[in-house]
Amino acid sequence: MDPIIANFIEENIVPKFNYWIYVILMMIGLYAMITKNNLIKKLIGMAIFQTAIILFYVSIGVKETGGIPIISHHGPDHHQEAEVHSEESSKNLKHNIIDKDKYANPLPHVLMLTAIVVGVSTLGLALAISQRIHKSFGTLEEDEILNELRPGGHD
Amino acid sequence: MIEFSFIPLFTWLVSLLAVPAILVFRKRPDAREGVTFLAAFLKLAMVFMMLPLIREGKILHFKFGEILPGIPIEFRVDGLGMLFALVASSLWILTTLYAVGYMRGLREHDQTRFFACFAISLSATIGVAFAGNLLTLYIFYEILSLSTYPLVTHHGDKAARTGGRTYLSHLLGTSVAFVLPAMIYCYWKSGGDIKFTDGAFLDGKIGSSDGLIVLVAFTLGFAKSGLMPFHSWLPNAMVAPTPVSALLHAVAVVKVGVFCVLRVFTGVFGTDFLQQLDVVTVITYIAAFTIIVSSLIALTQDNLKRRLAFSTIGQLAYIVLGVSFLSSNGVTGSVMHIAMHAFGKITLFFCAGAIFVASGKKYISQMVGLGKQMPITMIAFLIGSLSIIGLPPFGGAWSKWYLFLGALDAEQTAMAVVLVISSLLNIAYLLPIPINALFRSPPQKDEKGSDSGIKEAPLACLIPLCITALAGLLFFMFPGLGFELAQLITK
Amino acid sequence: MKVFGLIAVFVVGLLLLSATQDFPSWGDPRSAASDGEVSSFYIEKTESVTKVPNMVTAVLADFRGYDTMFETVVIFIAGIGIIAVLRNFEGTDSPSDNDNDDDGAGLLARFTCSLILPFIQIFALYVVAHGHHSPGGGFQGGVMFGASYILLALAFGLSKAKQLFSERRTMIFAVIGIFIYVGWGVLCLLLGKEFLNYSVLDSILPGDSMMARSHSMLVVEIGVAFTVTAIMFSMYSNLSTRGRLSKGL
Amino acid sequence: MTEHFPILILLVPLFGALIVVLLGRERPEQCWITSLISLGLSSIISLFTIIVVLSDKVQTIRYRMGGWEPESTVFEVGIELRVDILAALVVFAVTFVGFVNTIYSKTRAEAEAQGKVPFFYALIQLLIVGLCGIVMTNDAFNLYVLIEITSLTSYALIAMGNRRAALSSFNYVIMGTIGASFYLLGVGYLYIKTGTLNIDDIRMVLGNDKLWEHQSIIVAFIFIMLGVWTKMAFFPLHGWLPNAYAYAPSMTGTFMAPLMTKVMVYVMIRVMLWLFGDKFVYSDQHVWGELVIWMSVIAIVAGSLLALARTDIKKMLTYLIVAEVGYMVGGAWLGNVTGQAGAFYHILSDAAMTFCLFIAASIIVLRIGDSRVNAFDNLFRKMPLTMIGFTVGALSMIGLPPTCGFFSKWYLIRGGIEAGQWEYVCALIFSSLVNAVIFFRIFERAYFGNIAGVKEDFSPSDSDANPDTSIKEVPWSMLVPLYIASVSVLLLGIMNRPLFEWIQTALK
Repeated sequence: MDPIIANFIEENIVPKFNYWIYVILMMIGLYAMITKNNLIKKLIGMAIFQTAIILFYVSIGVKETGGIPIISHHGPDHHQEAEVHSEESSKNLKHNIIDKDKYANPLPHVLMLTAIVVGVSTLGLALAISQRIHKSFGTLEEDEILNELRPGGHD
Repeated sequence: MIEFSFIPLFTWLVSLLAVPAILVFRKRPDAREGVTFLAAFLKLAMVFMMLPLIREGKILHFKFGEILPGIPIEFRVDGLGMLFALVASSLWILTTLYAVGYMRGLREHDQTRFFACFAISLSATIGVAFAGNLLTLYIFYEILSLSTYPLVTHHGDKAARTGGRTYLSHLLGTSVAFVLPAMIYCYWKSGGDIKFTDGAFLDGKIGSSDGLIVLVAFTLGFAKSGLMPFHSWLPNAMVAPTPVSALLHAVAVVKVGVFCVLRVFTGVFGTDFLQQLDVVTVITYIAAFTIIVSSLIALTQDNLKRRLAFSTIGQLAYIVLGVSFLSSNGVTGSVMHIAMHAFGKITLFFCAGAIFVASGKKYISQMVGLGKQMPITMIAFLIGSLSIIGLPPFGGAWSKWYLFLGALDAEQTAMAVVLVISSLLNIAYLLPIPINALFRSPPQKDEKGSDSGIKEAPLACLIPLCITALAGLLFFMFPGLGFELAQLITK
Repeated sequence: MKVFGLIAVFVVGLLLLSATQDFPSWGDPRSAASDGEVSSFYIEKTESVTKVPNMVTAVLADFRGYDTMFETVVIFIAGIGIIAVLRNFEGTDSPSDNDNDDDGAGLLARFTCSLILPFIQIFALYVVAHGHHSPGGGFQGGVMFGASYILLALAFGLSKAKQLFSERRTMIFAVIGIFIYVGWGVLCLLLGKEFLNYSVLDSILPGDSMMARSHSMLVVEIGVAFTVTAIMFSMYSNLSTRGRLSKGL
Repeated sequence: MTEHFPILILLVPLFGALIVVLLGRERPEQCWITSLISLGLSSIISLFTIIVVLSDKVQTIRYRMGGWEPESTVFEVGIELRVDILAALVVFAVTFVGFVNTIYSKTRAEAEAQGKVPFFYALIQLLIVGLCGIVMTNDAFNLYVLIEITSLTSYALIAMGNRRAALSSFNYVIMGTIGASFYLLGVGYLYIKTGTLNIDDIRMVLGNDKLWEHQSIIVAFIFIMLGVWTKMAFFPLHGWLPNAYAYAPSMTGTFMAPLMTKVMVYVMIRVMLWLFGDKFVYSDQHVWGELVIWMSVIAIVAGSLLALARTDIKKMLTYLIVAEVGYMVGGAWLGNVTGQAGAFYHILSDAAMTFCLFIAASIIVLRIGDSRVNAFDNLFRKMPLTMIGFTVGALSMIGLPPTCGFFSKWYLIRGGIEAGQWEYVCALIFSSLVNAVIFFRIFERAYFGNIAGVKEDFSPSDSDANPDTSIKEVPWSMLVPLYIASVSVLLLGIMNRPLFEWIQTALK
């Protein structure tokens, strides 16, 4: 293979494949949103679009060396006390040295929890609206709806 | 010296306060017109109160409510404003008297709206006359345009609407498109100071090329001055009832236009500074062009009011021309001409209206021999025409004379020639009307005795036009006051 | 349109890719985001200041609790928005719709559902309650709980599910959920600290101020769970019946 | 107590929404009362906030959610609200318009919301919560969440209208999602490079680490701008707006048309000056400065012309909104304080006059039953009170003194002259001339009526449907808002100098 291309892949794609994947996914979604004629297909595109962004965010937080962001240096038997007894807290304080490379970055996960919720809500509302459209126009194809509107339309 | 005073404010307010009263009395015409008269006389009285102070060279000043950084709503009464206010407020009384006769004679509709808008536009005129800075001037200018719109379109038929459309589109369009940016540019260049003082505020703050642009923008932007190419609103506005045409298009509106141009020359740039910039020749030529062309057009008009309108355009151009000579004589001539032309032209409009009320005639060709039935009107018309043309012994002679001197001072012999030619043209389009009416017998065959019923117009119409005609004579004998006020500016 | 779409998509894509050249590569622990002060603070200090080992929960419910409150509001908006758009109140109260509902699934499905529903719900409660120490929390648990009702509606017909969880009740539950969350924050306000500053609540909760934060997180998660459960079910019931709330799938 | 004002402004309508939903469909009256009280309370609080912020010692209120002071770190670890005079003014505008619009909704909601009155009031209050939050928050991601809140509520509110409203609402969903997601992407890029989400901190990092040359930051800026522009219907991206606002229920349109776009303009100014910093935005090595000015010129001209081409009054007004957005974008991008302050002042004045015009238009359409200008014969005689309000708004739109429209034009033009952007100045003047034509066309029609013999393109059936006898003035609950709006138009005009000075000092 041409060394330049190989080089390019070596430097820009392999170490950063996550960005490539999300961009490609997102473009698929965007294309569907812009060009599809069926409203439901538009919504599917929208879902893909938002998922791509979620993927992007989550991939920010990844650390090769790190696991899930839940501190697990005291075993499962501590859980209940840790919540109830406050004297436990003093005990926790002494092994408080946490290697931050062992844990993934929690912030993107939190943000994406929000983004997921927003996506769900938008999708649900959009589905409701498209049902309303289907009820009043009898179709979900954009061009048919526009044709039906032509005579009465003010613009 | 400048001294603070409330009188300008009251002078402005009195006609404004009349409006609600007029609306309240809409059911009782007599009370309504009574209010108008009261306001008019009060206004004149206040103007006369201020007159002696101004003659002493004082400058009355009043301001409130800083509306933009460094710019309050500001009243400032100096000689120029005084003269204009004097003319406007005195003629308001006569016009009201005349309007009562006219409107009732023709049983016009919506008389309340008519008188209300009349009062508003009058206070707007006073506001312009007393404006102490450019913004105040601009605001009242716009208010005047808007408040006269209902008057122009009073009849509400198709003609009135098209006329009103032209009226507004020209006046608003030019002011927004040219004056507003020019004003903001000045505001920026002069560091936030656009007050009118004895010294102009833009003096020495602006380059020659910018100066030219700004000057032209202002001069054309104040399209009420009827300079070509933005003149066509004036003939179209003649669809208005005659009292409106008389006051607004012989006195208030058009004179506001030239007044603003005068302000720009004296207050914004200052004649000396313009001399340095050496850019005014453009204005001179525009004015000269307007004078000649409008007079020629006037010759071709058969509708009396339209002919008068075109003559007005020409006469206004005189005033701009005189200012553009930048010589004290020229400015004096212009200031005088504001007053003289106002009285002359309003006489002519009154006569036109009276003829219409009495005989329903609009066209000059129909008026042949009308002098038999309406001698007084026609004689007044003759006097008015002579005064406009500028023949002694009538007021117009003085202003023409000074304009002529101004042209010679500025070594603009070409312009002097223009003045002469245009005076001849004036004769050509004005004099034939009264002459034919008085000294030629009406063509009999196409009469069918319809004119036999014609008598003089109602007294309310006759009295004002006689007064204004006489005023033309008096101004020739006692022009002193006019000079004095003019001197206050030119010195 | 298609061509235009393609062009736009490619322009956007190239723009986005062009930016990745100075991005950190996959999983780089030294990237500005992962190594930055804020995330380090979350990782290192979370447990010591909030007593919650699950950082995600802590950040979600405490550090960025304000976000999460609005997240709950978003869900709520979606619920009432769908009703506002789709619901038609005509024909709901007519008994004919509610009586003859044989629109449940077959016997086998009903039996299976009645078997697994309790476990689903108990697990949902566990997910809500145990969010401090393991992946989970109000949203996840709430969704599961809502799913249990949806399953009920699928198996026994919507009207059966509505007898347990009527529309009015869903609305009340949703409101209660948000009310718990916001009210808990207002409580902090009343005790004189900032909104959602749980540390002042140690005066009314067992344990010190840090434990107070930990407990408060549980409270707000429960609030979230309420809202999510209710809205999930109402979303389903409206969307599946075109807003008639009868004769579901 | 005063330091809690920002959050109280948000909480009161939030609780109002909850209560309204609990009240349920059986009690529309009480729903109205509740939202009236909650919005009135919240606007009073925001008024006090203005007073607090104007006092010398408190220039900006910073309110840290959950009391997370950054102790061990330099950066904020929580979310903070930041309220300076600009935010306080916009928040007051939002809450106050919401309050007045609620008065207007009294009769309309029951007529147009098809028995879903409580949901309408809940959504509109949540929309207000979202808008206020957008204005006050100082956290880039929280801004996204709030943007989505406003979007969701407005989708639902618009879709409550007729079937065309549903369709345009769907387009709005698609466009809005693209816009919001672009914004989210931009924030993600910023987060990767800076590792924080607090707006001030991001600006700090960008400044300290000299990240301005980085491609990713430039792309982030472009995408955030695209997102915000989509939301504010900046000209090429305006497609969703006219239908959405024209077909929405009237009481929804009257609220959204004045506020949504304006708040997004505020967000744009905030993003430009606070998130990225003027050194980055106005720096010479970026081409976009000139470009955006030209885009705004195109937006102004196109918006005015499209408005001129419409005969449906609501459509006309929506296209005027598009033009006005062009004003503000251009002003903000002029790069001098006068322009920015002018753009900001225009946010307030445009909100006032659009509100005024929309209420007047809705009343007229409601009464004569036809939204086409040709049907407006003799309105000055039939409903003078309404037309007075309409006239005030129209004059302000044209930009005649002493209405606020004149002064905002004044500042914007001055900014354009100072920046030497003559094309922008010309566009402003052009559009105000076009506005003059548009509105005087209406005035003429409403003032004289139709001339006999002139053929009109609307069938007589329209006029027969509701003969003039049925056309009368509307109840006070519609006229009062109209007059409040027109008075505030004049008030803003008279108050312009202090307002402008506050804005300028805040921007410097």
